[in-house]
Amino acid sequence: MDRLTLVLWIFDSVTGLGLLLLAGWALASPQLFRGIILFVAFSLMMSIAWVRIDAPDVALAEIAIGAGLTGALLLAALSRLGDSEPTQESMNRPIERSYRARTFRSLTASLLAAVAVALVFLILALPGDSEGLGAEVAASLDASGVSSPVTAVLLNFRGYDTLLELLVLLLALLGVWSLGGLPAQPVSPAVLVLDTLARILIPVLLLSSAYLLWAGTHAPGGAFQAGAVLGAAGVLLSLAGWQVRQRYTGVTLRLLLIAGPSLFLAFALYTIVAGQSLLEYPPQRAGVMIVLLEVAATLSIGTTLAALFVAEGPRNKEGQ
Amino acid sequence: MNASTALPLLILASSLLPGLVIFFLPESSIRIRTALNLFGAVTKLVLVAVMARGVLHGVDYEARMRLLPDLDLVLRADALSLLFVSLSSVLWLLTTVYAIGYLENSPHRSRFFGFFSLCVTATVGVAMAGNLITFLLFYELLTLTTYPLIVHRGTEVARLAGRSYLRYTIAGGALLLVGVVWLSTLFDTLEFAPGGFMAGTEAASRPGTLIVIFALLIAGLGVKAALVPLHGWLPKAMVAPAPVSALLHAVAVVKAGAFGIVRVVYDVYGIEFAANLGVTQPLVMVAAATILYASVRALFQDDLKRRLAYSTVSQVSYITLGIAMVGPIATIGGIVHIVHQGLMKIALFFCAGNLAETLDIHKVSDMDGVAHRMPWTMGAFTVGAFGMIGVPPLAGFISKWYLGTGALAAEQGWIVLVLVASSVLNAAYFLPIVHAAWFKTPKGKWQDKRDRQRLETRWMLLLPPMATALLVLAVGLLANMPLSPLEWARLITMTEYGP
Amino acid sequence: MEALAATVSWDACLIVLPLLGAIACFAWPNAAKKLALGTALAVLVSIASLTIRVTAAGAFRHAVGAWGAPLGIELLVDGLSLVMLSATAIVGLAITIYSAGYFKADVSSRFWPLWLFLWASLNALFLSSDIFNLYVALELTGLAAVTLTALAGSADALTAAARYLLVSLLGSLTYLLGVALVYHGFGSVDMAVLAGRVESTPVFWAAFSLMFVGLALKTALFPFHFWLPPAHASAPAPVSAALSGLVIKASFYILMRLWFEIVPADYSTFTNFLGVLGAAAVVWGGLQALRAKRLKLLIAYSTIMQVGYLFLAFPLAVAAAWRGALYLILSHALAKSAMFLAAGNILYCAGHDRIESLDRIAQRLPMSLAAFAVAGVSIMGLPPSGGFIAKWLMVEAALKSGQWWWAVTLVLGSLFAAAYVFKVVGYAFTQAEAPHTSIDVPAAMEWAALALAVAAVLMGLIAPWILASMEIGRAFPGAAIP
Amino acid sequence: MILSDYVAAVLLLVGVFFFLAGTVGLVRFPDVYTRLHALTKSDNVGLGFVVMGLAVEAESWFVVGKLLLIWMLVLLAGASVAHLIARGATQRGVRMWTD
Amino acid sequence: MAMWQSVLRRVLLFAITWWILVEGEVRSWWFGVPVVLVAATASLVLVSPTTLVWFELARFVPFFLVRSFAGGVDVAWRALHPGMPIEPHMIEYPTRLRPGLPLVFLANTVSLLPGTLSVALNTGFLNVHVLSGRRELQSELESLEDRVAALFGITLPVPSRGVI
Amino acid sequence: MSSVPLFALVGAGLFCIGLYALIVYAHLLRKILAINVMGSGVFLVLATLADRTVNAAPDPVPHAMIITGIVVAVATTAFALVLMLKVAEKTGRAELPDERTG
Amino acid sequence: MQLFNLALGLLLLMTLGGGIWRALRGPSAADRMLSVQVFGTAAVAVLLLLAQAFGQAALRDVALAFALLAAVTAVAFVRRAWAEEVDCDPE
Repeated sequence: MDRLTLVLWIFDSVTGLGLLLLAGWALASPQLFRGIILFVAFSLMMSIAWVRIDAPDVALAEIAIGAGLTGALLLAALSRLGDSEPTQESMNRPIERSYRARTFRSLTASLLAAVAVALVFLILALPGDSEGLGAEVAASLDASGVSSPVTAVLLNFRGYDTLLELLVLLLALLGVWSLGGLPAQPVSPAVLVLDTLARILIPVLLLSSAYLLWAGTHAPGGAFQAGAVLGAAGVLLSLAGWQVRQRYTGVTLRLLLIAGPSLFLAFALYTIVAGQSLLEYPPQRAGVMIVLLEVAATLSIGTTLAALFVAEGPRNKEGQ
Repeated sequence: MNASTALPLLILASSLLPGLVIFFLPESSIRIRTALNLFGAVTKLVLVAVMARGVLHGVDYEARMRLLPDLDLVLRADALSLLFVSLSSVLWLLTTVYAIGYLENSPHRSRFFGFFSLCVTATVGVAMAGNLITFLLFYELLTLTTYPLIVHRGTEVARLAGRSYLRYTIAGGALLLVGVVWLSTLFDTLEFAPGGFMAGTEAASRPGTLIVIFALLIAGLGVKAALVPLHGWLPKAMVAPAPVSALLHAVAVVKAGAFGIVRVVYDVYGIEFAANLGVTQPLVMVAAATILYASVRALFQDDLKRRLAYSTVSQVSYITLGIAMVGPIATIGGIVHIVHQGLMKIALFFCAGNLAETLDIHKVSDMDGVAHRMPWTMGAFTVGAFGMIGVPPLAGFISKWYLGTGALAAEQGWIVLVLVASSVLNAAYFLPIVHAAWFKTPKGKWQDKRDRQRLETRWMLLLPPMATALLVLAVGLLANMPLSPLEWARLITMTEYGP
Repeated sequence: MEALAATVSWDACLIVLPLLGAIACFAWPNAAKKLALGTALAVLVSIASLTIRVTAAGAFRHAVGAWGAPLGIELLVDGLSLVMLSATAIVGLAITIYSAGYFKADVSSRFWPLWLFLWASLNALFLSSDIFNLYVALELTGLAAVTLTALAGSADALTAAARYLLVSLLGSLTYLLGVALVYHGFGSVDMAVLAGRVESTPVFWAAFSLMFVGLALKTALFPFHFWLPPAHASAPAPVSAALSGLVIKASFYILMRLWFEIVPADYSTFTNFLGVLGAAAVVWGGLQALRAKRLKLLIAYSTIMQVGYLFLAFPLAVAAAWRGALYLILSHALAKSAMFLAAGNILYCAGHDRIESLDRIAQRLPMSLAAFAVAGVSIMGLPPSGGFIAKWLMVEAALKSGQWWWAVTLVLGSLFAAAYVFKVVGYAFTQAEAPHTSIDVPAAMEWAALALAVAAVLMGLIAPWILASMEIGRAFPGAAIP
Repeated sequence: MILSDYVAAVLLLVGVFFFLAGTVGLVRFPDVYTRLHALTKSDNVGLGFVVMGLAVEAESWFVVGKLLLIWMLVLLAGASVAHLIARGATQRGVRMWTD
Repeated sequence: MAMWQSVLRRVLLFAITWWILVEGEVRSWWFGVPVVLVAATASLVLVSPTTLVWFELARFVPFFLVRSFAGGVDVAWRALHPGMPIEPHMIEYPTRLRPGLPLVFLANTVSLLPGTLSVALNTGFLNVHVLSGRRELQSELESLEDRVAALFGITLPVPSRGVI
Repeated sequence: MSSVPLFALVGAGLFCIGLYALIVYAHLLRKILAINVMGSGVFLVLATLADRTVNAAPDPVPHAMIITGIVVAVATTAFALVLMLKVAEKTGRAELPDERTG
Repeated sequence: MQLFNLALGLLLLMTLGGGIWRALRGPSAADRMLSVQVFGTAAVAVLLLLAQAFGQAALRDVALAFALLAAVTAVAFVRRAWAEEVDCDPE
């Protein structure tokens, strides 16, 4: 083992161990807030792990979505929880110490430990020479319209998955709205520093989002990462205490939310009527079409994520 | 689709369709409902007559539908089914008339007549079933359609009776189902055939299995046929309105059970094969025990309908007794008793219903002198009772005669003793009623009721018992005429035993 | 026009049209009801056309994006998926019609897009031949189902929805872990490709076990059933109908597909274990249904019991048993939806569904009660219902393969079913006064319930046709009936 | 190794040293305000040196530009967030540590 | 005319940023041009055009780098010193800049300079947390404020001493 | 990449830790965190094994799948959090009833 | 140089331990939040080092995203989750 391998091995071990410890601490933390903080740290650590396993696309997605948005979502939820829970008692309610509870816990723990050991053996037993679909992807990459293999898989080879996934996102928002949304949070007084930060960052976020989108055609990046950065801009907007004008939260908002899915579906419908395979790209125009779809998807993803963070329900007559 | 296929279906439809339509009629449209009921009943009767004529001329009526890839639903008219179909359609017409009169002004009549029609549909289906699975289908349908009739009044007692009925019949149905499925795994066909379909097949060499299946089938059928100890639901079910009791006891439910036993013994196992398996003799024993036990129980019932119910338990077992004794004569007796018991029992229930409806009499002890108030009704009752006892030349006598001689022919003399004992017991629980009604001085609250009508009760209530009483007399007197039930029974027996 | 009809891929329409409908409903909430009804009809046309095509030309695979497996995703249209899609279409249509009357204006506009999403996701699930795509479809289905459950808005519904969501996510993740292992073990996520590659190795069995556990959670197999009764009992009635009738079947369908397509061999220890779980579900579900005080809870426990039946097909392991199980899925879909819709009518009219107080309402809603009772015929497995055919096939399979104890379980289950169905039906025949202050139920709601119930019963009469359809393209494993 | 490598190595080492110092401060300092000092200043300086170290060896000026862009963004965010946290702490009455 | 200049400046700023992001990829501009325009518009809407004195910027950057390095060294020294020599206290500094970008710039810069951390920015005052209070901070802050003002082309009144 | 699929093992560990927390803790927020941790574990297993071929570029298909999974996870998390808040609003507790342990 | 960069990255990774310790220790919510800040900055540095070490330009984009988004969580904390400070230390 040369020194490079050794350093890498230590690096990976530290990351892995850190992940396990952070996850354990985050979940076992007696205070929810601490748990969330540790979870955010866990997400950041995860993105380093992604980088280490040659998955920069995933690292980008993890940072944008996992670390950035999930953290904000969790913290916002925790703050709202505070309103409905008069004391913090239940949050750090002492773990029950009855005999039955303890037995239950230790049984669960030992069972899961057994599962973990079994999984470890299995993973070690997996064939080491499994090629996966890397070769197939590489062979068809030229016909896909983009040169980034991950984007080719996401938008072309398995574009149908992506369509469904866009819909999962929209559905989540629909679900939030169908619950009646959450009451608007009291507007905290504007803070000059924060306000300025948001004013400076938002154009940069827009630009970066577009950059990630563009990069996605040939390098790590793509609609999801771009959308997440866009969504982060929306979150920042909301956190800075800015109210979006009434007229943008009705039909305009809805149209933005459905732009991606409906363009995708329109394409699907076209292929159906034209008697082609579902979501079959014409080879010459695949590149342009993918970019168009990605632009629409980015807009929708960004808007949806921001709307999920705001979670206030639509501001027109229904749902209010 | 030709006539021979269409006719069985039409016979089913003649009660099914009116029934379905009636469900959706508003409570107030009495005329349409009555018209539909009578139209259905008369149509059915006419269609059955056409079919009877056809069968006599050797036409093969069969409607077939594929239920599963290897299994058909079959409706077929053979002599035995025709016997039951005719009985059902005649009695349905009468009962319908009776029920229309009986339920005047009571609530939920659309529901009642709807289920009433469906119940007859199921009975006719049971009668015409050409194989076990079709039989099973209509048998279960019968359970479902009679339940609402039993609980029709909606009282706590009625609901308890309904629950008890379901407990017995659903469990019975489950046993029957297992038996039928089991058979279907052993044999290529489930179709009823004279002499059964078992003899000579490969599976016939597994007597143990076949005996178990036989037990399952008989247990399943015995519930409805009210074989002791599976009879518990029947006395409770008498809380139902009189026309229902009449239908349950005389035509539909118990008869479907008994009819099923006939089918299983003759057309599934085949009498010879069954006898060789050694399953008939236990059946005879059970039937005999039922006859005696139920007769004794009947003795001690003061409630008139309960007494009649126990009488039913006893009398229906004559059918089982007759067919389980191996021998043509006894079989004739058993089969003809399907009709005879039906006529007699329905007459008795009509009468009981009249007493209850007109004078609010429910107990035997209240019947003293009632014949003076309702002579026609009690006349019919007397005919029915005498028939049950076996007084010549009434219907019951014919049955018992054949059963007795059949027993002797089958060298089972002890059965004659059972029959005699049963007749004595019959007499012991019927004669006091007749005596009290005709010869004792009236007492009881019913005397206060003023007679405001020209007849002793509504004509629609009076006509059916009179008609059935006449029929009881007729089938006895004219037993040897062509087309009489006895002649049909002979015909049927000949197909089973060979001429 | 005809040429167009011939080139259109109706299978894809089944996914795309309801999704478009859902999005349209979302964008134009005011026209949602009409859009949804239109979509339902369009779906019906699609499934009819697809049926005609498949019946005439046989099963086919549809390579999405024209890539084909293993690189791309493939849709698989064979008899199995066809009957599931058809059942979904029929139940879906009834639910759509029913919901048009059920939901008040404000909830209505929220309901429609969610419902169409659910429908589309079910269709997507039944069509997919790709185990990762199935994961996405499962998530879509689960999320739609949970949001619909929560639509009722009560504390019970929200709690149940939260539990349902967690279980659903847990199930999906467990399934996904299995998918990950399969992919790495055998290099594909397409079922047909996997069928040729899978060997009976520990890796495969571990992966399959994970997928199985995940799906069993979603199917609510005993002892993973704990989440189902509260969710199905507290959701709005048409939602309960969809959940019990369709959604839990979706995960079982995947299980069936995996079992047929990929699993290399039967292991009787494993299958017998499943049978025992199934039997336990039958007994437990039956007992709990009998004890239930609320109508919808009773129906929900009945679902647990019926799920138990499905798992008896594993140990029986003959083709007839699978036919029976699939038939049960179909007939139960119709019957159980009918029951929930009928219960919904009662709830709508009376404002409660306590069984002991049902008598007051039964008089006012004879049609709904009739729907319940008729559906009950199928649930009990009495002839000539679809449930009867299913039970017949399964009991026959049990006796034929000499495993009579499963037949006993089946029969016992019918007795339980009869007991709890009649426990409810009995209340229709009491003499309680009808209350004067109650809301009239729209006729469409009563008819929708009754129509489904009648369809469940009549399904017993078209068995040869359905049985022939369900094996287009793939015969069920196990010995054929001689 | 050539000269630029040494320069880069030194710069990187200095950068990492500042990170270490910042972490030590985070652990040792007594209250949230003092920890903010440690964190904000030393981490930003640390990142600055890392960026410089990497810039020395960057393959193109664009990379240098990107590295600087990243550093500026971190500076902006770091300073702003430090201010916001400190502000929040005073508002919520987190007391300052004094001797 | 000034308006157009600032618009142009903003567009140029974002164009350069894009150029850096895509690492000079020429083919990216078909996508980049509209994006830069959108970002510039957003930026103009959010931050009204400000003048930036280039000459002052050239002076400010080295000052800032040196001072913040000093800040880093200072805090590292205190953190690593076994005795941890700190004497935290707060001061309230009366600002002359009016609320706006320059003031925020000031506050953020303060946080990066040695020993100071801006804690609150209220009307007219900047509260500063001081890690160690041995030095005369008032004048330092004043000179910093002057530099920032100069950077943004603002003329400040002479500080009125003794209001601390 | 090291020959031992280290991160896959970590993934398996995360899956089990998450599952344990999901079962044992009552608070919904903790359960939601637990689900997320489990998800990360699954994704790790999926991705790590894509990278086992030493010299070839990693298989992009699992990466695409993970991105899909991450988006699904954030969507469901966002919804779950709102649902939790609604439960808390109605019942006063962000916990499921009849959970056995605290 | 690659090895050197990696070793430095590893060192930075280790410094994160201090951050975690602070997150665990608290005592105030703000203190815990600081650890996320440490993570953010250090991770940017680690990513940049790795980008150089492996010659993967894409990792700089990852670092960029980090730099852009690290602030969002912190702002969410300041604006939303920071309830009245309870200086309790459970350990």
